Amino acid sequence: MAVFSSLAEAVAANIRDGDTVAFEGFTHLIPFAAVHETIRQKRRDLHLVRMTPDLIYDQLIGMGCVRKLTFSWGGNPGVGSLHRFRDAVENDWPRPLEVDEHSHAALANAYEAGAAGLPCAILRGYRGTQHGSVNPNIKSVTCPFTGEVLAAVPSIRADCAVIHAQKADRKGNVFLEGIVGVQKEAVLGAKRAIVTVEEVVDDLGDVSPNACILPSWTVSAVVEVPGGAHPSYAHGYYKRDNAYYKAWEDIGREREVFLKWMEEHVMRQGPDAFKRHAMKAA
Amino acid sequence: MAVFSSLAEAVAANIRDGDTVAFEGFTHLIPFAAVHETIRQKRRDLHLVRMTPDLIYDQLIGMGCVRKLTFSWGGNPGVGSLHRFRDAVENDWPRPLEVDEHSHAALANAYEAGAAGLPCAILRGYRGTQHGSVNPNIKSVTCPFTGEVLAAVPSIRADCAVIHAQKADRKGNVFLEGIVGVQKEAVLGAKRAIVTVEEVVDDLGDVSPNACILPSWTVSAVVEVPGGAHPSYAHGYYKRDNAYYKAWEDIGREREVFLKWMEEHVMRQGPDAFKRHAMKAA
Amino acid sequence: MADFSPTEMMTVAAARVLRNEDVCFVGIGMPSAACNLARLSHAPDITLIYESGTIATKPDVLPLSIGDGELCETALATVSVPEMFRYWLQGGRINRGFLGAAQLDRFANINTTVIGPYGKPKVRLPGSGGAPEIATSCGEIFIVMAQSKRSFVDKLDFVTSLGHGKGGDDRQKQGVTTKGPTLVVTDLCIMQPDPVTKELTVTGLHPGVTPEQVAAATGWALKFAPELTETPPPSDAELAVLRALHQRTNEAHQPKAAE
Amino acid sequence: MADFSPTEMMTVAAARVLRNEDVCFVGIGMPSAACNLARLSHAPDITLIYESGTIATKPDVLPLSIGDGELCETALATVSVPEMFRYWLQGGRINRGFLGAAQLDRFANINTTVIGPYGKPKVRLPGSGGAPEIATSCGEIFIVMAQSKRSFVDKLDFVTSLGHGKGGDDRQKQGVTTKGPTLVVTDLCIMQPDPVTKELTVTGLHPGVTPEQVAAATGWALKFAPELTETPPPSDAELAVLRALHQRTNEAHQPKAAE
Repeated sequence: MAVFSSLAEAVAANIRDGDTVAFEGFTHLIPFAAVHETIRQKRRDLHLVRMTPDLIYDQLIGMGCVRKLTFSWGGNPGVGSLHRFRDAVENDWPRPLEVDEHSHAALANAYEAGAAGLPCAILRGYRGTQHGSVNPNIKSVTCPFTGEVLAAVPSIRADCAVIHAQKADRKGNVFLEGIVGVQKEAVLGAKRAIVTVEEVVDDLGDVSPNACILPSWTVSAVVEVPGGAHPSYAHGYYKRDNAYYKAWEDIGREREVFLKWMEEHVMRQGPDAFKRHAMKAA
Repeated sequence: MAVFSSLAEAVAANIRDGDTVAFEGFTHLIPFAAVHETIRQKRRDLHLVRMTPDLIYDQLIGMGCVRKLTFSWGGNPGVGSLHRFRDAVENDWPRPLEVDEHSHAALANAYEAGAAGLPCAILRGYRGTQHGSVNPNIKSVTCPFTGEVLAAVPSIRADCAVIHAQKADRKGNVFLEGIVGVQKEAVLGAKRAIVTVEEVVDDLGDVSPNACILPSWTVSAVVEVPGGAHPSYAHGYYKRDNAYYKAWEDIGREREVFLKWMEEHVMRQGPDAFKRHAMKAA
Repeated sequence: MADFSPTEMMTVAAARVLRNEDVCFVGIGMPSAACNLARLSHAPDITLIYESGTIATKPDVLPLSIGDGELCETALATVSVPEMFRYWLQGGRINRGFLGAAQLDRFANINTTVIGPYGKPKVRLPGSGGAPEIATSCGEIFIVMAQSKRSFVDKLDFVTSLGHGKGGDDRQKQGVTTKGPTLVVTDLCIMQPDPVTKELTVTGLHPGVTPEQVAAATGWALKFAPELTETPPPSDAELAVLRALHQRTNEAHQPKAAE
Repeated sequence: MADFSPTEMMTVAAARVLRNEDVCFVGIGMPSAACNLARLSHAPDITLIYESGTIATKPDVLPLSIGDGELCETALATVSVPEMFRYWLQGGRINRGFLGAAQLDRFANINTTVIGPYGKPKVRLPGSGGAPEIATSCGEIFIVMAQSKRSFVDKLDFVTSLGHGKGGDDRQKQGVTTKGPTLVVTDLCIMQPDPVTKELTVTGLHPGVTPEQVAAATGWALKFAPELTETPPPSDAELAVLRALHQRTNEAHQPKAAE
């Protein structure tokens, strides 16, 4: 049953050094505030999972929180590189980064299989590529009916999943809509889950019977953090801050600039810093 | 791209003797009108697939349309037996019925795998049961990472899927909501698809971005048949006619009574007979 | 205390084992009545899940089918059937499953497939539905069904769903990690598996029922615990809630006057 | 006819190959510009699908990311990412895929993973994203990318996504039944795989481009068809639509005055 708490409490209670953690959100609803709190709490040796590492993982990697990364596309979308991620892979700075690299299709299936309680996912994937030669987490199974050989990857069952959503009701039932990505799968496949939300409401209101809802008993902690997805966005609330993403190209490129920026914008801030980005569409 | 046509044309164009056909709808949105048209057109040797055969398959089996049945629960929900189904299995009347029997979990996974273009589905299923000893379509695969043995079943890729939905727009995009069952999977796994709808509208309106929608190009034919799911129901339109289901116990029990009823209520009728059941909730 | 029928006693006794914090996979018929009675009495926040995809549903009348409109209209959310069986059931999110059966054996294995040989059955039953995976994926299983020599049999004609297999640790040997049936509630008594052998053992009798009656309604030499409890009879409040539920249900399922 | 840049020529030439009835899986950047130009000009009903789950989207400005709000707000429907890759891409529902690349070889195999050795890369690129399965699951693939010796290479540092493998029927030998890359559009020319060897062959030049220029921008001994077509230059209408699209996009991605 979801507990309502502060962001600091939620991170302290649910993310531990060495954990496998999936901060998810496919472009939309990326849990920036929760990531910043994790950095402030100086978690170490994390095994991070995420289809599209995005700026949040650049920040976690650059601040030395990460031991291993499972991912399928590590860039600043539409802008360029994640320079902190590259610096870790290319130069072991600030520490070596172990890489478990997949395709989107494989990771999406791996999340799906995790939610479904399976040990692995099967897909028609990776054919004619080199991925299997560099990643022991890509194997195969043979269909017992047709003989077709399919790719197999381990399912993702994180210690903790962290997502941002539009709203929760006072019982802790969570509602999200728009580009829902792999968030439901990440939460249902994980042992624990933190959900930050734009707002807590009395009632989820007149939503579709088939809306994407995570019942309270699938979530460990719910935290109200208005604007908590900025510079990503929250459908129905505020837009993606594309200018921030473009600016990251220069912030992330040099170690010194990055560290200074993080000190100022993350280490010396709290979740309330996100409030000014919160806005509800009319 | 979906073609708008009469129900007779849609059935004639898309369901052929010997086809594998999945008329789907999990209690809700069962395509009764389309089944009645199929019976009127005297299709033969069909291989029917459906999780819960329900009265529609009792009717198709009793009228001699069916060669083989893939299913997971064949009863009149909350009432009792499907007597025509039982008569076919127990007494070969009106013809022998080949049975490919599964659990709900296996068939739900098989539909899912069909939509996903896979040859088979894997699940943690059938453990400690006798199903595998009577059905060669239940095999196993071993997870290459954990060594766990999982059940495998062939995916369902019907020649034609037939479903009923709430509405379509004038381009043929289909919307359904409520208990959506395996309808999306049945359609996306099939070569062809017929969708009957309560109404055709200019615009699907203010539906959730994550609504269950089948784009026009996934559907072969769209037919407006108001009330076409009766005695099943259409969420937002009319309720389930539970009295009809209870009455079926006596209609379906005896061959003569059944045949007389079908002659009167199906063979001598057309899709317009369903209109009187159509009703839109305020 | 009001008069009550054996079926009412069974439903009430089954409802009592459910708790407010349970997440329960509900079969249609007797399990559905028991689960909704629990929800309308001592467990108002219990999460009821039907295989039609309806999560945390709160129907005002009992559904006739597993997917009546009432279930969806009163649910927190409704998911597709593949999602229900994959993410929710197989995903291990459901801690209680409530099942019935056509035949049950001494190790609480279930048959709902055929009476007679599979290839040429005397009676073709509906089949497995969700039961085989409910029986292995839910944290534990409660079974509720009327008791008779026809239904409590020495040997199943077909094993549709696993209970405790051949007893002892056979269930674990089949690769299943959940508890399986921990309780059987009938119209006569309460049975629980022996902690070691897993053979069903009568541990309680409903008011006015004798051990002889129970034995006579069972197709094998049924074991009884040395000390038998007597099930407390349905309270006036329990009966009132259950009867009102059935009353509403019957009215709702009548043919409409307009038709 | 207005002046135009090589990039504009490339975008326009890529857009022209799309048809109104296509269902197209769109990568971000150049593919997205080409696909939306097609939609805003000659193919108004084309179905554009982005891997973020947005189906039949009609953005007014180009998304910076694969999942900008604009894509969802203007889509017919938005599905989860697992559903997108399972039901829509792997399910065989998408007939065209539009990809870019960091490196391309003569058989249109794609590298977007690393420059240098995988274990100790000189440049760590973003990785595969959706491309490996887009390349094999879509009916056919169009590639659009600027041409240079750095990007059109003799040997890929890593095979991220399959084109025609080692040429000939190698693709089928890998168990892949779709057509793969049938067209490469660069800022200099049009290439198509040889029908038999599958080696990329220049079949058309953009206005004012010489075969020597194309050869000089390619890391292998590039083949040319005996007859080369000249790509018709962008029409005024095409340029107007494309420039207006970029203009709207640039304005939309600027920092807000209020911030």
